[in-house]
Amino acid sequence: MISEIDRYAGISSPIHRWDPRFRLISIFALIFSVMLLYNLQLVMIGMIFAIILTCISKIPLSFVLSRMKLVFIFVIPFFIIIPFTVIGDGVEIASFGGITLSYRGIEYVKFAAMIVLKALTAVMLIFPMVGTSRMDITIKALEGLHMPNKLVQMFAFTYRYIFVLDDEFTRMDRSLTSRGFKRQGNLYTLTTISKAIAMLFVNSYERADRVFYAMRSKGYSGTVATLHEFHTRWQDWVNTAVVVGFAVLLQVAATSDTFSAARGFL
Amino acid sequence: MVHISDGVLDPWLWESGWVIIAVILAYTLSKMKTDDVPKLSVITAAVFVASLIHMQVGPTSVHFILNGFAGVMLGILAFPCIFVALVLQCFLFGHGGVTTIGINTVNMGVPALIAYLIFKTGTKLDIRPETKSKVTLFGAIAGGVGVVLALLLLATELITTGEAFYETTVLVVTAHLPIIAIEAIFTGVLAGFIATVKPEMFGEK
Amino acid sequence: MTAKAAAMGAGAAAAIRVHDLNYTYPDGTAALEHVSFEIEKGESVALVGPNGAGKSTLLLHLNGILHSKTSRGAVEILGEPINPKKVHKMPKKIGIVFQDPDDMLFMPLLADDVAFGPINLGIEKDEVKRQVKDSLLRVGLAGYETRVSHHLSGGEKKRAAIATVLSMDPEIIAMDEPTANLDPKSREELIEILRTLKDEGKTLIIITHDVNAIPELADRVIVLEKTVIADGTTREVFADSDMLVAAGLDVPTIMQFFEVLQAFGYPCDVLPLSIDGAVKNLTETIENGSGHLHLHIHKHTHTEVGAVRGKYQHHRTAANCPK
Amino acid sequence: MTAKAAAMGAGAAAAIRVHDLNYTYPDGTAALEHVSFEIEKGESVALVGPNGAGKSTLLLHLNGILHSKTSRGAVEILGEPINPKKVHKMPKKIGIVFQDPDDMLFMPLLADDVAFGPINLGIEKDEVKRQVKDSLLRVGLAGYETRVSHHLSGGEKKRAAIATVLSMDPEIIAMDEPTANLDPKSREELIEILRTLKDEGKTLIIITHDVNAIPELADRVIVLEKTVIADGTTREVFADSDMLVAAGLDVPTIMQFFEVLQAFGYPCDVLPLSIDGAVKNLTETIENGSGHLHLHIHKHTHTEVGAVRGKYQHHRTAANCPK
Ligand SMILES: Nc1ncnc2c1ncn2[C@@H]1O[C@H](COP(=O)(O)OP(=O)(O)OP(=O)(O)O)[C@@H](O)[C@H]1O
Ligand SMILES: Nc1ncnc2c1ncn2[C@@H]1O[C@H](COP(=O)(O)OP(=O)(O)OP(=O)(O)O)[C@@H](O)[C@H]1O
Ligand SMILES: [Mg+2]
Ligand SMILES: [Mg+2]
Repeated sequence: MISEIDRYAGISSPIHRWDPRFRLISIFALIFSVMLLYNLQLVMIGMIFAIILTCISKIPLSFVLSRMKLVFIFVIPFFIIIPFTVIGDGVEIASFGGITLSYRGIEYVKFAAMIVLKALTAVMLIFPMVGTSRMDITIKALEGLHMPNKLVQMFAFTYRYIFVLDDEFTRMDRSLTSRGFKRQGNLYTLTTISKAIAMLFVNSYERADRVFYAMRSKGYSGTVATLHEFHTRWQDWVNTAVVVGFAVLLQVAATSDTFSAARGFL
Repeated sequence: MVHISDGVLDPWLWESGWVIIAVILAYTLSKMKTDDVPKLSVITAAVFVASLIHMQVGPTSVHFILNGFAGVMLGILAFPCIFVALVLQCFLFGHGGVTTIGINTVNMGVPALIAYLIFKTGTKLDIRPETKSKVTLFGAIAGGVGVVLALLLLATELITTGEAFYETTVLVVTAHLPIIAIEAIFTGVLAGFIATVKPEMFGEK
Repeated sequence: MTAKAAAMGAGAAAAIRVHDLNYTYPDGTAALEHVSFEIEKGESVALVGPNGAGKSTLLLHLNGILHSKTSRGAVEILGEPINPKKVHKMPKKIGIVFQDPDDMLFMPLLADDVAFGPINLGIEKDEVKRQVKDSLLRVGLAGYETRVSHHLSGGEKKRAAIATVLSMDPEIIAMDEPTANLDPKSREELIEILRTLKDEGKTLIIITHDVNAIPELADRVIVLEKTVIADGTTREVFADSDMLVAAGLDVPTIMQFFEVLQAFGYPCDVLPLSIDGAVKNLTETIENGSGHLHLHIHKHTHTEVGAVRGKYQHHRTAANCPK
Repeated sequence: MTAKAAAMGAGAAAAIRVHDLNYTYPDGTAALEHVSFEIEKGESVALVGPNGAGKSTLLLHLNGILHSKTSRGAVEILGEPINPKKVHKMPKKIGIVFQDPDDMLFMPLLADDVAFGPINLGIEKDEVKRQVKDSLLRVGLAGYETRVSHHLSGGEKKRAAIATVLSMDPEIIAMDEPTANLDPKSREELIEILRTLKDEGKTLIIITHDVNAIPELADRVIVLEKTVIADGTTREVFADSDMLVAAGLDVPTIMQFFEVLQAFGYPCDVLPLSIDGAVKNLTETIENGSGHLHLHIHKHTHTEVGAVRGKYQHHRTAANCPK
């Protein structure tokens, strides 16, 4: 059930070889930079850069697109609704039950397009950011970036037990099905599933105890360290300079007059 | 969970989201005992897994939000739990957004905390129904309130961003109305179940 | 391949007919390949195989919970091909007891767990109550209706899990490692419950690693290792110890010991499988030997014993084993 | 009470000394009552008892994870009373392998799990790496460093869990049902691993329901049912079959069978516990009988066989059992 973003962590590409700590920070900065933009052309440039990064990472496009499909469903309503529904004057097209459809013109189409493009860019950049090394390495990189140790531990353990508990729920769900249960849109289904989830919580609470005992008996006293070591090479700095440089450039461009900010329309 | 994607909100909103969550996380992490870490992680994993479970309601498929429940179970520690779950959801599925993790955590966590307070106060009240029904009742209220408040926060943020989102907001909120009821029933059943089977789960923090 | 499908009548509808079943998990693990077998009504079959052989995977195909494009039509239950859309209609025909009872018990009270299946089948309330009571009685948990399932002991949970399936009164019952993790007494009690079911004429499929329990429970053994590598009566399958050992399996202790006895001159063609079988075998052998039986050490006894013992010492041949 | 604490030297520090240990879970379940025993260095002890006897609970007391006011000073490891505040210092002395390997493999990578203990003990990195490699090799998982735990099979997980404890090189190793759910081959490989540890002089405590494995693994058996109801050498404890059966336990199959053989006139005082023991016993008996051995049916053979068999049929006497 849990699809793994790090399915293609094993292949080799310049992005894969990039020190995960630098990679996380750089692409994170890039995402921030694009999200701060309010100019359609610049957002498109950002998007193109994201596509290039994804291509360099050699993660199959089909995999990326299958994920983006989901996001598309989330943000596409903005694209459809905004150009038509903004209150105020415009060409009224239709109205039902208090909601007036009025066409406000091309500027709003552009604005909506910008929102959708930004969201897609962010999602696309997640692939080169965390899809190019195994999740456990990514979590270790968070530690390398001096995220508090408790939080890093929470990421590591949570990530591990997601799979265990997911299996547990899958088995429970199968046992329900094999006893004639069928999910429907009614109260019985809701309470039954609620009870199954409640059982999952009770079981995981008890498992939490056992895991803690196991950790204690292996000498756990609050912090976790691993053997993994990150090695920084000059190439990492170059990659970082390119990506962060691009992120800064976008911001510089945004302040110049050439790219007018679209925010004024709101 | 109710997510806001990247690129929708006004930057100052999601920027302040990060600031608020950084402060709260720093506080809760300092309050949190190291012994709590494994326990909290496994429960976070359970919250994560439970929030992936879909239920068909009418034409749409909804999933549980669980912030009210996380609050009831964890109190203030629901913040790191929600934060970790949201980051993993974003990384693993691309749900929500990257820049909006902060504000999304606030949107879930603040209602969770209030749900916790309601539940705590409610179950202490000396009213007639026996313990289990009382726990179920206030569990349901906490679950419902968790979603209502999360929606309110979300709506406020969208509308603050711009009037262009007014209709979208109405739509999002309307679409989530049935979820309030679903989540209330769900949290009520969960709380009642735990009160019967493992009451000590409410005992700690 | 000692497979033997001869004993099966091709005419009447078999309880279970699996024909060329293949299954690959989404992550690419090929769990089942060309699995075919038939089980008649009333048979009681042990399904054995090493860890990861695909036994549990096969079980989930028997009522359509797991299915894939290639599995369409590959499984027939009581003469009808499985329709994966109608899994929830299957429990009347086949009930599955999962390995971990915690996966099956998810209600606060045991009675609710046992009533879950019948309620889904749309049976009316009074009848459900009767069946709950009856099922609990049959697994030796009479009066446990209002106990909290979660607080039962390991052995009680196993029995409760069986009760949740019995309450739907399925014609076929399939179980995944029913005796695992039980103490000897609970294990024997469970074996007794299964034997009662067998005597009542239910068709049973029992997955197990507990070879010493098989002779008491099953008339037939199917050995699975991705595909069916042996299928025959319990005696036939256990007779082929080379195949079993190659598949990482074992024969019952008593049978191994009688092979040793043969080296000491014990005359027997058919090795007994259980202590009770051994008693019968001993009695017959002695009676045929006019009241006496001689064991002795001859020239080859020790080499033979060595050979027999060596056969079952997996670790001596295991490549990845220390030392 | 067939307890036997005689064999123990009172002078040198015992590996484990438990004296009047009591434990009640917060919900009121009394799990342990007046438990006392001592285990010498280098001993290998099987801890048996029915489901819910408190075996796992006892294990958790051995390094101080579970403790209560009444347990203060009740457990001494290598001569020192346990300090519950210093549980994280214990792994050098005693390593515990939990029953469910998923509870022990909590890190994303197998190598991290195996390195977890040594790193906590403050061992330096190169040495840790060496120990990780070495421990994986010893359990037959060489080269598995970068595998992800949730993709391992059940048997591999069990072995990995043992490796995570071996890497800390504790003097005492305690394991909770190491052979449960394994196929016969993996079970034998695991038994071999445990035997190697035993030969290396480690002190072992093994909780198990698998009575047939005990003769191969343990010199001594402690029977627990809330309190210690028997304690002695493997042979002594198994000799008291009435006590074992009353506690819901069993003796090894071979031993049961030799009791049957006695009814057929087999002369032996000391019943063998395993097939290998049986071979030795047979050889000796035949050699003492000048190369021959007679078995026969006498007047009482069948009544005796009936009595012997009846002894082990728990279900016939179990009150809450069907039929
Ligand atoms: N959900 C899953 N996803 C991917 N592979 C799986 C999944 N479940 C099982 N497998 C793999 O499929 C194969 C068959 O697994 P299965 O659980 O059917 O074995 P089994 O015979 O029941 O083993 P055991 O005796 O250990 O219970 C194994 O290699 C296993 O690792
Ligand atoms: N966390 C807990 N809270 C309350 N009671 C418990 C808890 N854990 C175990 N018990 C109870 O304590 C008793 C001893 O349990 P324990 O797990 O030690 O038994 P065991 O001998 O290991 O059994 P098994 O062979 O089934 O593993 C049982 O009655 C059990 O129900
Ligand atoms: Mg299985
Ligand atoms: Mg136990």
